[in-house]
Amino acid sequence: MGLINDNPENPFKEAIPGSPAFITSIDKVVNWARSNSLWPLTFGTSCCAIEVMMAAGAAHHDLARFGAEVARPSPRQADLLVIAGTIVKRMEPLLKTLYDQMAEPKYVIATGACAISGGPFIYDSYTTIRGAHEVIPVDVYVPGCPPRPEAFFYGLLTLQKMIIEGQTIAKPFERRKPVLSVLPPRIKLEQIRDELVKNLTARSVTDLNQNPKELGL
Amino acid sequence: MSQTIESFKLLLENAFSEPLTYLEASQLLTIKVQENQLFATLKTLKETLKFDALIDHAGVDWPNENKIELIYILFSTHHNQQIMVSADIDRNQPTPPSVSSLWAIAEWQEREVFDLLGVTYKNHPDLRRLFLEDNWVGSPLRKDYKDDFILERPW
Amino acid sequence: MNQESNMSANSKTDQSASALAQVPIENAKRWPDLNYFNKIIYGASSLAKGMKITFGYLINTKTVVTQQYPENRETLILADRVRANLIMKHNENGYHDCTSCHICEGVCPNASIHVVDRSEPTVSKKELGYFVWRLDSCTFCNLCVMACPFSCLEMTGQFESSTYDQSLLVYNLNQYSGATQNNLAKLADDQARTSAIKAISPYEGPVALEGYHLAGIPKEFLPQKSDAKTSQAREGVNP
Amino acid sequence: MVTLNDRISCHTPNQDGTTTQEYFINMGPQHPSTHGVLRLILKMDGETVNDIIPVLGYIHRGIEKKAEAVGYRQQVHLTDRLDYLCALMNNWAVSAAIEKALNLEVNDRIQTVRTIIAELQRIQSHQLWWGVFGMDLGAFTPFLYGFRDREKITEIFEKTMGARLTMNYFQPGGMMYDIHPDFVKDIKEFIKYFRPILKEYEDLFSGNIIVQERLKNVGIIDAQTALAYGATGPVLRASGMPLDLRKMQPYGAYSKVNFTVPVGTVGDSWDRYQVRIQEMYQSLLIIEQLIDNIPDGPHMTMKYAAKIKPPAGRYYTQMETARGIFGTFFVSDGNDRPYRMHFRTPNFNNLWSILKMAPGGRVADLVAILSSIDLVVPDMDR
Amino acid sequence: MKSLSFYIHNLYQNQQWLDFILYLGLGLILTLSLMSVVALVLVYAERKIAAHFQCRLGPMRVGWHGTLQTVADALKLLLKEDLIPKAADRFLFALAPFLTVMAALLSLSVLPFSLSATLSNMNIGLLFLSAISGYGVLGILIGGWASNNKWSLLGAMRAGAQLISYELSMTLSLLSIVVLSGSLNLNEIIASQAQGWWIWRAHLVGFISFVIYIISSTAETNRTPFDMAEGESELTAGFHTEYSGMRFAFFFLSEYVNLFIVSAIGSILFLGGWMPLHIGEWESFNALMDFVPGPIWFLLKTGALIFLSMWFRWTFPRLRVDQLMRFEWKFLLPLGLINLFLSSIIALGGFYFFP
Repeated sequence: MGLINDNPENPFKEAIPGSPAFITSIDKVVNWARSNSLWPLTFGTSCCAIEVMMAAGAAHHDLARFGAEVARPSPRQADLLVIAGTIVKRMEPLLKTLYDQMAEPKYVIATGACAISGGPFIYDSYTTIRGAHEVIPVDVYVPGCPPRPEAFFYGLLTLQKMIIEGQTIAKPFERRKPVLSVLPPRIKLEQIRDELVKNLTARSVTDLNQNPKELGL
Repeated sequence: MSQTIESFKLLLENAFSEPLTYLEASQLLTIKVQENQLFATLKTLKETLKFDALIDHAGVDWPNENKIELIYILFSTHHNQQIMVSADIDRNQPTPPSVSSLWAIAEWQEREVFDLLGVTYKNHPDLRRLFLEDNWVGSPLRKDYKDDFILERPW
Repeated sequence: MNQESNMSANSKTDQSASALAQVPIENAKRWPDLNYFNKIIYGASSLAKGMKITFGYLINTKTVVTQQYPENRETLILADRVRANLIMKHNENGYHDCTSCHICEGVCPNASIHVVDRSEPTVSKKELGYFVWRLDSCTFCNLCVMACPFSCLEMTGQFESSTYDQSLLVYNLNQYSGATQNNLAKLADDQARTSAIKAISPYEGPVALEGYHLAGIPKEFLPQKSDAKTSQAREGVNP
Repeated sequence: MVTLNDRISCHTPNQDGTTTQEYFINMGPQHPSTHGVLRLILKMDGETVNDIIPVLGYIHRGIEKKAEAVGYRQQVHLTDRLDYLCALMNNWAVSAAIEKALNLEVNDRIQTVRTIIAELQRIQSHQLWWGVFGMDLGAFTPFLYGFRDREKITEIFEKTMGARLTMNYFQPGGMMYDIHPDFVKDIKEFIKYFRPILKEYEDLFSGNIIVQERLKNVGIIDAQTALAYGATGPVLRASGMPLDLRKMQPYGAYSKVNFTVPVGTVGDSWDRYQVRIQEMYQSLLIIEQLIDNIPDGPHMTMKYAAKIKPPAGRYYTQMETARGIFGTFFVSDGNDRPYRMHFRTPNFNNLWSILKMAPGGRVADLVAILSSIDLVVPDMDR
Repeated sequence: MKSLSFYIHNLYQNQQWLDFILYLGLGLILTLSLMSVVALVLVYAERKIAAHFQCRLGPMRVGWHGTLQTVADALKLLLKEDLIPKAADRFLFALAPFLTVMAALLSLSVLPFSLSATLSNMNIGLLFLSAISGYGVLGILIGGWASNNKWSLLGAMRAGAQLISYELSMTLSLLSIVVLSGSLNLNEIIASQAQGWWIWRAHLVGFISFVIYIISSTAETNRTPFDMAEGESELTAGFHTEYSGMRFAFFFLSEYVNLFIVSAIGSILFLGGWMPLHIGEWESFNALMDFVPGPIWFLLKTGALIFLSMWFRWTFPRLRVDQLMRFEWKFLLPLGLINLFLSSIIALGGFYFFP
């Protein structure tokens, strides 16, 4: 699998749910601006924050290349919420508040095992929330414990792809995920096309006004 | 640099009027004390034997013996010696004395034990839950703690 | 905040006989407190010193250490022990060595590995059905790789696994259900071998696409094999 | 005895007898200078911080409960997630505790390599602290320089251990892998590279008049108070008490090497800063003494598949990490899982001395003090 | 282009309304576009320069070497949702960013880019500038107060105290140049430097007031080491904690326009503005320097001062709020007063080079 951005002729481009004229030319400009100016919120709960927020922003990897080094300490000005670390019961309402305080359009990346599924603390822990998607809608999952900075960059590219292909200013609260255009390693399109399309079409439209739990995410 | 264990034991026994009970099944030198002797023993250890640091304080739940074991790990920078004090308290009404007047750090270490094991210390200045919300029910580190939220490992 | 303190003297009291006195110490360096005019001169020179250092980095472009990840993907070489993705080793003919012994399942700290036996083994007594690995909860502790008695697991450096959907992070690692390569070698010909195994896809299996429910609450989604510990008080014997 | 009710009263009389209305302000859990999800409720009078009420638990994951459910070998990977900046030292502390419980002597090679790696990690942790310290004081550049040099150690670690942050490398009975063939060469190169850089750190940041003004005579605490408030590690040593377990209860290969323990003379933020800087020099010295003569021997003395069952009893082992004493207390009932596992974490105990350091200072002082204590919040909450 | 007063005079005399409106409209458009271009370029420059101070590359992926990065940022900020907290004072909350931007806009209109390219050649230009720069803090104060957030209020109060204090020493350093040049008109001040720039021509006095000006202008623009009002690690985001979208963009923009303005004033007063590098009676050297047109000189000098400010920002840590005040009242202000006294003596006696 090549890099997301290096693959313009993706055979599954129309796999984004919706009409072919989903993206207009105004959308292209807007999405270009939005995808290239993802200012993250300075927020990290545990180990992943070191790798994803700090080491990725540091000189050796340099998040600034993506234009994402303007880390905003205030959620009002941030576009990107990187959930870097475990979310526990006590943090749950605060995470929800942080998300609500962010101005639209806002994007969420869950990095690391803890934020995706609870990681080491899925079982036998009395406080750990099993995945940040139980609290707020998550756009991109970056697995790793913690993910390398490069893996986070790949997640960022994945998110950029979603913004470029899946958003329109006509429907600002709707987000469409080009599920099939980013596949995990070792997975071939043919292998999962049939079983995925029917499962994921319904799931890929995230209505942000809706409680994520109701969607069965 | 430091005395041997034997000479230190001698020093220890001289400081107390009553004979000490040692706990054998322990790696550190461990004194076993009754609940009513706990504060006095720790006070002597601090003031006479210069155990100036309360390194750690924890509790162990023993449900089938109906008791909670309190562990105090003390360190003396003067003697470069470490000692563990173990005290068994009643599990249903755990009301040991607070030692926060001896070591300030005990205030928060005891709050942690209160939070996770439900031990209510007497004379504690500010006994609140430390890690969990105030409306939390139960003490998670007790062995019979039940919580629907906890998932058991499936295999 | 200008409280004068002589506690360095305090802290040294009655340490003469203590064990601390024998630790070789060095005092932390302290710049002297300066008067008004010296402070101005010292201050200006210290600021200039700092500016000199940063300017040196600005003009010397060789000091830039940035590696440009998406652009350098072709030349990016990771250390060979990097752990980012678990694979099951298959030899050049596509056979694996897994005997379905469940040791990796046991050492996995958070049950990220689930080994499912084949319900009707054909060659050996026990055969691997599905080797389910949850990338979404794996902590890459490497214990499964170290514990595998047949070293058929391996951690690779493939880190590009971001997805839009959590359920895409649950894989089957084995490419076929069936016996190990040694046991298959005992069979007569390729045709017999092919009939003894069943090819499966990475998403097939008892938990395909529903990895979330492994961690989720509904118990009916859990595999039947679950002999979960009852939540009774653990009987400890006080030593 | 000052209770919470007294502390939340907003009318502390001033020194001249007048009363001004104090107000509360909430710092954290999402605040750039609390380094994670620590929450501090500040009682302020204008810009002056009069009282601090720390609120913990925003990352309390119940590691001690989780530890009771997994075997002894799996404890090691949990300690990676406590103080992730000293992950290897935590690994070592737990592995050593289990080895002691099993009465297992590990060979000299393992001890020497563990010591070298622990000191390397101490440098790495202090580098990160230095960078973040600069950022908290408002200078962004030290953060980048600190991380640039930290990355060099991270690369050495990655070659040998395969992970960058949560290594899970030291195992009960040895190490997961043998050291990488390049290990010795890389470390020597790093030492050669890092000494002049340390000098540069001092020119850029330590000597800076603004840093001096910000740190000197701020947040003073004396040694006995700090010890009573649970502080260990550099925080305590900055107050003048040379409590360093590497010297007082030598473990690993520390008894074979010569080094000194930097201690402060005043106990202010500056001393806490300078003690760490000098500790980096000492760590370089220790590594230099050990790197040339790593003894031969196997890197692992136990089988992975074997279940570890220490004899029943109570065990306590402690070690000096970059932030203070990390202790492992566990009770075994002869089973393959610990009956009770408790970690004495340095950050939880270090935090409380801010109650003595910060009141009376400004918000900016509080930020500097917090940073000079060098807190890692997940280690605090466990 | 003729001066504003001339036009207003004509307005009454000749009824040239159309001309006047055309002039106003053109001026507004020019200033606005200049403002946005300045902000876009400066933000990009700052990010790139900061990156290279820190051994990294900075924006690389949007356009050639990230040149379109700030365009994307601006576009995104304009289209971002605009939140007003429920408890905020809605009117003042909305007003504050405009006040700040207005201050920057007004200052920009009097800057002489060359002898002819001056939008409004006021004869009290310097007084106008210092008056306007004092008014810019109003936006910050109102914004911090209206947000109904304690951190914002703290930041705004800090900004208020800081800006009022540093305004003093800034004005003192400007005054010494006014004394030396004998005019408040910016073009005349520049013309007075035909023999050489004030920074070196008036012995040490010019240099000292340059240093005072640089320090206090860094404080005026709220940049490290004086970024009390924002102080990320202390006050979350300071006075604009609650601002998002376009309103935040206005604060962001005015910060960089202010940086440009104070650097431009610095270059006008101390480095001769559009005046090429002239040294006394060296006719041939002066003639050589005159080949480079005035606006380029002006932008180069301004750019150098902006770079200096960025250099400060990416090298120094932040001062504490009381140290900031002590530095101003105990060091800068006395120094400024002494300097003003000395400059009066020099101006009276004509003791400077090439009188």
